[in-house]
Amino acid sequence: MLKASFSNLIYVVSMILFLIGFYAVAMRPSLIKKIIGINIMETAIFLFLIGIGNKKGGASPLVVEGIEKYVNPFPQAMVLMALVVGVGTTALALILAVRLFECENGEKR
Amino acid sequence: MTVLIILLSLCLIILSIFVVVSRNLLASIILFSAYGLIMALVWQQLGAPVLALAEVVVESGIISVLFVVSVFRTSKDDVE
Amino acid sequence: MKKFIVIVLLVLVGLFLLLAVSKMPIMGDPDSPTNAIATSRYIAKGPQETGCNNLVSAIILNYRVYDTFGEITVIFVTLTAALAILGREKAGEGVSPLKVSPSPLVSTIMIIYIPFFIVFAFYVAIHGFNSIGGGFQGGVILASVLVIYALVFGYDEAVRKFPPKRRILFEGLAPLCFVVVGFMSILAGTNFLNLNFSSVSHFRNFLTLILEISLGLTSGVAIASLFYILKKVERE
Amino acid sequence: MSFVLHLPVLMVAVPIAVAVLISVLLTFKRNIAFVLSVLTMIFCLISSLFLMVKVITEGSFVYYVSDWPPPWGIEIFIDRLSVYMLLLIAIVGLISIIYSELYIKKVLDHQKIPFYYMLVLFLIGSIVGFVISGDIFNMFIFFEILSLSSYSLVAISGDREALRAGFRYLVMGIVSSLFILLGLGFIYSVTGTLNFTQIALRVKELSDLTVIQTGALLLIVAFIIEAAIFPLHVWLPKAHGKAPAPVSALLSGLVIGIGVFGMIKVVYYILPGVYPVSFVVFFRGLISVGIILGAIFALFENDLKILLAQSSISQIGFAAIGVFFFSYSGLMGSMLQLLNHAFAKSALFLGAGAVIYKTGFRNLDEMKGIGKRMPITMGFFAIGLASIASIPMTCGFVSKYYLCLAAIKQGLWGSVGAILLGGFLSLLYCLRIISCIFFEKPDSKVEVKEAPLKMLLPLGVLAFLTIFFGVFPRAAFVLIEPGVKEILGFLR
Repeated sequence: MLKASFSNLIYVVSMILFLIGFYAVAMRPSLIKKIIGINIMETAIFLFLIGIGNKKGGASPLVVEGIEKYVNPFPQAMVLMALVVGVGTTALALILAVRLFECENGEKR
Repeated sequence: MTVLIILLSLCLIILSIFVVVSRNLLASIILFSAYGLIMALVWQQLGAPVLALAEVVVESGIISVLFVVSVFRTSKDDVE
Repeated sequence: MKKFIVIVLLVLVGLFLLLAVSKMPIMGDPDSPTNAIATSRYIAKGPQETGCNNLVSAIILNYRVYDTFGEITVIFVTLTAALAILGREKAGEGVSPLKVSPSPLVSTIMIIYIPFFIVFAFYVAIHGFNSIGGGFQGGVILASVLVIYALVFGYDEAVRKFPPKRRILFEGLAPLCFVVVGFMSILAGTNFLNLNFSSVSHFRNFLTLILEISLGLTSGVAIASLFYILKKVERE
Repeated sequence: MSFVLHLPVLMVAVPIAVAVLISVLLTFKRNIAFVLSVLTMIFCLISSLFLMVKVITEGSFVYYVSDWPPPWGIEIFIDRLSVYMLLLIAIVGLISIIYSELYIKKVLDHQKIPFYYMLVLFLIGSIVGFVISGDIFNMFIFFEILSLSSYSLVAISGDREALRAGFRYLVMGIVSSLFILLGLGFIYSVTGTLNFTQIALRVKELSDLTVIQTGALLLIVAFIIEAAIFPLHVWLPKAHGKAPAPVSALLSGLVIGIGVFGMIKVVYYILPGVYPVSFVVFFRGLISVGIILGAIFALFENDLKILLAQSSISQIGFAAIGVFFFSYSGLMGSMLQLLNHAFAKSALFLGAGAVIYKTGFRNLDEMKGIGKRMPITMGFFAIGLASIASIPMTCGFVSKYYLCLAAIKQGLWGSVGAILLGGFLSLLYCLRIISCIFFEKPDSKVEVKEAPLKMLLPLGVLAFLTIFFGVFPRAAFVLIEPGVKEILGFLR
């Protein structure tokens, strides 16, 4: 198990980052901190997906004459789309947090 | 597995711990944007330069700006 | 007590995930199922079938363009939610005018640079066909131009320069473009969002270009709008 | 009939496109939003009827978006079960939009109204996209749209409680969608594809199932959060209780049902037969606890809408437990319960909304004897309650009968006990509400009249449907039975 984990180091790192983000979401009382935790979890998963798409000795997926071996572009496409989705969720979370903060502190709307 | 990736991932873990435990919101946001930058480097090393560009632009650019704006808005100090 | 439970839970979940990770195929193995399937089409035929040498763009703008439609809708939904919850900003209603007028050095340099920034944003967006770049990345650069403008010249000035009335069309551009292209492909007798419905390959490239640019414009302007909405602070 | 093939994808694209159009047209004409959304929903209803006819006569079909075949492109998968869900979505969506017109004008600011309709349209479009999708990543994207619009609909009124509920819902929901993404990564890493049928094919060739099981477990946990099943239900009561009434009807009737449908997708379509027995027993145990706890919470709740939300936790548990019986009657009961919950719970929330619209009362002890003042509204409300309490001749009775049957057949006495106890407790809290609104002496000072016709009509339709499918369960069987048999075929 240890040997397999070492060759899959990127996966292990992404899982650790995922857990750190999860800790922030579950434990930190500050709303902004929770949102940062969500972002850390998100990037950890993206790292995981990119690791899955990796290929030893593969070039990045930009087709050039003369190169035959490319890394798998599909996880990268997934990550790009999920990244955009992540921007949306983060922005919405911030909007709700800001509005909630203003309501709790009794400011006028 | 190159040494560079191992070093960068160590950096990532340390930075993310600092981001989570830091008491100062602004500091943790700035650390978070550094985290995004290093994450982009790792992605570039793994053969995803397109995503690295997106990550730099998004994580260290726009998301940090949004975070900073909302932190200023939720603290009562004058913004400008 | 809660902390203890959460940490125990985290350790359990972590061990579980690590167990799963250790059973996964070795990273970077060229013969793993993921690489085998992707190589057989995306890499082998991608450039001919889609006209994009950048395979990531090939997937998000042709093979799985339906997902991209959903993705850009997410940004629009966020914007709608922001408008519903915080409301649209108006010029002059926001923060009190800048206490310090922008330094002439900074503002002059910005005025010179901004056109180049915008050109760079479009360059990145269009360059996504063949090399590093893509509509979304270009769009975010465009958004950062609008953000920098607001930071340098003051919020009110930025809102006056780019009023909501002008932004509103760009904000909804991409979802509408996707649906219109989808209808076109249905009318041409193929399935929804098939960009290859015409036998002329230039037409396919033209459609891809339109989708790419609309993606960039929408994501850029919508994210900038989100920034403007978040930045708005009501007068007391 | 070839245009029918395109209808499912148009049911996704048209609501989204109309919502975007509303934002553009807003500058010219402000009150166009309601008309456009009703027209869109009528389009959805008609196309779901067309699809129903097509699928019942000719069988299920697949549709390749962009014409790329499965491992590379996105597949849309329309079988009898998803068509049935589409019909539910179209009916409940149309009814709550029609109901919204008056209610929303009263509770929301003037300038928020168009955005409300846009968000509802996004919600409907994304639910449709989620239900018909045949690809996990596509499912994830639509799940995101769905959840983003639900968070913002919960928080739209902008008062503190609603915002707090919305934020909590958002944190839980984002974590659940990240679980989907992570699980999808695990599944992708060993199968190399995200298409349902392709995954099911490739899983059979695998020797080691650990990775696949992890992926499946993560997906199921994500849908457990979305369906609000026991330990992860904490977001639901406040979120559904504080949202505007038509939104609560949509969220309670459809969105948590969609969580259950997602579980059905994972368990039966994507990864059939990879679950060890301990998984299944564990999930059944959790759901049983949820059924009983939700009903107990509802028994002691005073705020009517929060009470209804608590009862949703219990009722959706009935739908979810049927998924884990892996048998014909279990699934039948589960699907019937989804139908029952969609109609009856929406009727209840709309009825509670009518009371709030007319009087502003939220608490049960303020509503003493209100049934005498607004008899028609409360009559429809009582029909919904009867169905939740599984009185014979209503839809709720049929579904719970089937669930009980399935549990007894397999000798799962714990589940039988949970179902019976949960049913009994539901009867108790329904009786409590009925006795409060009908048999207590009304407060003579309050003058209340019947709700306006525009609100009564949607309520009446829902109540009629609840009774109709209870008296003639055969009508529902025609829709459900072939679908259930079809997906049980995947298990073998």
